[in-house]
Amino acid sequence: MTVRAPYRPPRDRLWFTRTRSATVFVLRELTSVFVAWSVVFLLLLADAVLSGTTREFAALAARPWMIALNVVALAATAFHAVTFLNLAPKATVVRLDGWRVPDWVIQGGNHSAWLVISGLIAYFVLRSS
Amino acid sequence: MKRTLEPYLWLLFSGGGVVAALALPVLVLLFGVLMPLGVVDWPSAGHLTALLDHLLVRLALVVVVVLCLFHAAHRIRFTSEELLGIARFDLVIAVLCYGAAVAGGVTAAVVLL
Amino acid sequence: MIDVLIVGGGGAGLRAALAVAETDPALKVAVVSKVYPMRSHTVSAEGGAAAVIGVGDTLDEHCYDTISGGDWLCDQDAVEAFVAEAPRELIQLEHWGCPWSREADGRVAVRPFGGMKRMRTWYAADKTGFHLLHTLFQTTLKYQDIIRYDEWYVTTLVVDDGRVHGVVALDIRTGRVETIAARTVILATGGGGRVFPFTTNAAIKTGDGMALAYRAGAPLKDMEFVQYHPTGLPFTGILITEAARAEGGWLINKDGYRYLQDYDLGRPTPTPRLRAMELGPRDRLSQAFVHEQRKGRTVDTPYGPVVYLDLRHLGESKIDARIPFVRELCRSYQNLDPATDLIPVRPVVHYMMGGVHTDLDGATTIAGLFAAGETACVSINGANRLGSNSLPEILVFGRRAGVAAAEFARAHRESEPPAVRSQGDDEARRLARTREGSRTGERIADLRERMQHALEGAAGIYRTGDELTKAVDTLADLRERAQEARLEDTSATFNTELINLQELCAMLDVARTVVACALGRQESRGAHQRTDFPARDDETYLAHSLVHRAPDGTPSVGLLPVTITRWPPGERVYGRD
Amino acid sequence: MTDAEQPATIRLEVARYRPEQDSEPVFQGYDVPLMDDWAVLDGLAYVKDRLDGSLSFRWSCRMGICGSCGMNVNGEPRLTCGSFLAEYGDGPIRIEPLKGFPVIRDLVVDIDDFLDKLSSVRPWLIREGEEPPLTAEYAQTPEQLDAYKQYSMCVNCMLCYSACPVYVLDPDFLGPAAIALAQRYNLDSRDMGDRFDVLNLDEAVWGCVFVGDCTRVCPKHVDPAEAIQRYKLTAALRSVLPWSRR
Ligand SMILES: Cc1cc2nc3c(=O)[nH]c(=O)nc-3n(C[C@H](O)[C@H](O)[C@H](O)COP(=O)(O)OP(=O)(O)OC[C@H]3O[C@@H](n4cnc5c(N)ncnc54)[C@H](O)[C@@H]3O)c2cc1C
Ligand code: SF4
Ligand code: F3S
Ligand code: FES
Repeated sequence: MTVRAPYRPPRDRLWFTRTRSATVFVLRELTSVFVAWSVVFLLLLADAVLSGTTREFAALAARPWMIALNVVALAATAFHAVTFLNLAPKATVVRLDGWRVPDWVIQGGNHSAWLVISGLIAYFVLRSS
Repeated sequence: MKRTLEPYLWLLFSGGGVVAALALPVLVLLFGVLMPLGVVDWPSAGHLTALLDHLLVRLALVVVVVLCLFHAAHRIRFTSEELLGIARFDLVIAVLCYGAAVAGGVTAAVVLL
Repeated sequence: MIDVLIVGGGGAGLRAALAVAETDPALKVAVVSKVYPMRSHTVSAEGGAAAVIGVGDTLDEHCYDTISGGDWLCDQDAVEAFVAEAPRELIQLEHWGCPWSREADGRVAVRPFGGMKRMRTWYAADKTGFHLLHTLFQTTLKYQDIIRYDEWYVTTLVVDDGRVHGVVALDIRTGRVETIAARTVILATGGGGRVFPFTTNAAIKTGDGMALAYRAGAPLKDMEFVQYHPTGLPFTGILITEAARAEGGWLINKDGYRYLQDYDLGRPTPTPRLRAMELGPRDRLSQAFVHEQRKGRTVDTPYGPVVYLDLRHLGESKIDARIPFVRELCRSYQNLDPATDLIPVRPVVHYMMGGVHTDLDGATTIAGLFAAGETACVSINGANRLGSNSLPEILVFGRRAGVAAAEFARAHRESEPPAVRSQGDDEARRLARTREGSRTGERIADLRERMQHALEGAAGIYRTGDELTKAVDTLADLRERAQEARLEDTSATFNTELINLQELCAMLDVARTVVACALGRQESRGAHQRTDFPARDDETYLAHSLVHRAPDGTPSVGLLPVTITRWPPGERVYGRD
Repeated sequence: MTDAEQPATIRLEVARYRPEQDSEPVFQGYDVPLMDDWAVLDGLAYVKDRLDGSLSFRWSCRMGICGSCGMNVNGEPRLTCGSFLAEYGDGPIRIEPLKGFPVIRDLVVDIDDFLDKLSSVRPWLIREGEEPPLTAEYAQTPEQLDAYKQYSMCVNCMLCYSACPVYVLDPDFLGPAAIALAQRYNLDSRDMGDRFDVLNLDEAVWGCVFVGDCTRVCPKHVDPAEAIQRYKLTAALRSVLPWSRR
């Protein structure tokens, strides 16, 4: 009888479909593609503003496929924001006097900051129009 | 001790993650969805130009762009390696991803400054 | 050639290994263990470890509690050495990083424990053994020179001319049988609770070390003393630590009555009183359960009669702070929450006071062979061990055995005799034959169950001569049948069935010595209660039972007087002031 | 249950790998009694005792503390002594060895690699100067104990490794439990050691992409994902501010 060496399973190419949490992880990571897209989009906008072609840009942005793309980008960046701000307390454990500040407090703080900053940005953008 | 660049990349990635989380959703919502759909009106060109008039605002924008791109580059690097099992090409992938981010940053600087 | 070969990677074995590594780095130390060391059963210990540190406590009081708890069968010189060294050992553990629970000012905290007149039980929440074992194991990693044989099963000792020369062991992973030559061997293989059907003990607690020593010609001591812990979960036998009672838990019968007050254990008080009621010694509490059952005051369940442990009045926050593991265990295994529900409990086999006969340095009667931990019997536990004395015991005597073995190894540098190879080859042939398998005999599990029921019937909480006599024959018969047992697994790789068979044979040997000693002791003392001899008899039996393997393979029992230094035998008083 | 009643049964689909006869794992089905209080491990023990003595798996304490009975149950890494047959409805229950480790035999995997990794992070209390006499303990307040206690709860069950896609793809990754245990000592007020050299590596904390499944499956609530992210922050700060320790 020959004794085989320990069995090493082949690589599982579809590992990210095996559990819900792995799929969520991959989705979370893939938001970064839309983060990149959003940045590109904003750069295009800034370029248009600075070169006085805002009107053309608005027309481009109003194309249905552009809107569709940006709706997805909105969902992705929002998903990114929620997950990223929720995970932050993992790296930054805050201790006051030996008492560990619970995760939800930090998360709540992060989300509040998000709201406030979003409000400020919206205010500055929309102020005079 | 082995030197590693990862701590620096990770700081950029984390900073980018925070900036992207705080700033991007509302900008995409306004400029990418609500204005094109006509839910809110486009601000006047003058107002937008005025916004970008401050050097500080433009500098801040460059920083946001660079950080967000680094964030994206970092994640895309690791996720592609995990998803496709190509970690052995890490060096190439890293150069491509961060290279793209740097290129984006340079573009932003050229456009804005 | 190994200088000190330690069989067992539990608390005792690892402590011994560290003792050798720290005292003489030039010596070659090896630890052989049938499971990875951090899986050893020490990991399950919950409640704590006793050692005198507090103001107001004295070594003498710890000695007295231990000796009276052991119904005066402890060797008092051993107890004195143990009590004196225990504090140092627990501090040593602390210096190695053990996360002991603390007082607000940063000192180590202590809790009360059964049979102890003072608060002296150190604890790491209710995972004391877990933290202790992992601290020891991780500390051994510091000594890269300690050789580890993880998942190797020792099948026999190599003994020639009254002197040990090593062991034969089976590499479970490959099936390879190897003779490991050594100048000294320390047995630290833990207890053998699995000889009984209902036990807190892990699957690996099969008394291997006792069987190894016994077959090699070393006597076992006080094997009739088997401790029943009063609070095990029905079905699984999972232990609900005594710490639950130390923190204020009550034992109540089906009428909600704290029945221990009927058994000379004092009057019930709302908060725990030391050495009284729920904090009485384990033998008395388990015996009280049997009387309650006979009076019809227990509750019947599919897994036998139970009483209840009531922790509800402690409140959620105290339970979570002091005994979180109890809550975790109740939730996962009993589907109840001790903060709001009663916990059903019944006595369960927990610990063997007996073991390989050794002196204060762990030396057995075979030159170069040492034993420490639950597998040994230095005689600090006597007829009944007090809770939280075992963890310090494995440390104190683990260290002592390590130091003594190192000394022996330094003094005996002769090379190995030819008998080593020949005995090794014989054993390898025997194992190879066994592994050829058999499709005909009885199942290992069937034989094991028969043995367990024979033992429970004859050597339970109460015993009679008649039943013990019957068990002698049953066990002898089972021992024969085990030779022909069915073995379906012929693989060399990780053949756990082959291991199970070796373990069954070890347990059968151990079981026979339990019954033989119980039959020989015609008195009642501590955990050994003979209904046909209900009184303690200091005249004849203030002595240890010493059991040898006779040439025909049967156990032969003799007596060895108890060492008394300062505490003459007296009455055991609990709860009466 | 009386003898007359036919007990309900549940099917276990158990992965078998016998290196002498199988070139890769195959599944074998066994029907075991479906008892309310039986853990999956009790089902396996029933198989071994009554149906097929040749099935190999590890177990010992059957109370969730020795860490030896980890297996993949219906695709999830679990301690089989703490997972109950009744959780799985009518079955069948698929039981496989932990993913990510070489399979030695049936449900037994090779974890030696972890033990080497554990040693490499120096999981012991490091002190400087003379060892004080064994007369007094080092002081440590309950708050200081709390700072690392959670990370000291690891039973080395390897469920986290099995759940971590990074480890499964790249066995060089130091992995969750070893890093958590390094942090257990780093955060211990009595420890004076420095584990930066072994943790600040591409295949140590920087290998983790924060999937977080290690924490999800950990039966002892160690939260290794948190341990790793915290050390990332520590290591990053130390890299930019070289004078800061920890
Ligand atoms: C549930 C429970 C709770 C307890 N709580 C407490 C408590 O609170 N306080 C207290 O003081 N005591 C307690 N005890 C008792 C105490 O835990 C044990 O007595 C003690 O841990 C035994 O340690 P040991 O080192 O002797 O053996 P173990 O820890 O059992 O180690 C035995 C070692 O021997 C090895 N081995 C065995 N046979 C072989 C072989 N043939 N070949 C190779 N290796 C072998 C095993 O692999 C293992 O490594 C408790 C016991 C139980 C069961
Ligand atoms: S961290 Fe948790 S899952 Fe990982 S080995 Fe430790 S106890 Fe197991
Ligand atoms: S699952 Fe793996 S990637 Fe990190 S957070 Fe846990 S180690
Ligand atoms: S058998 Fe010990 S953890 Fe499951």
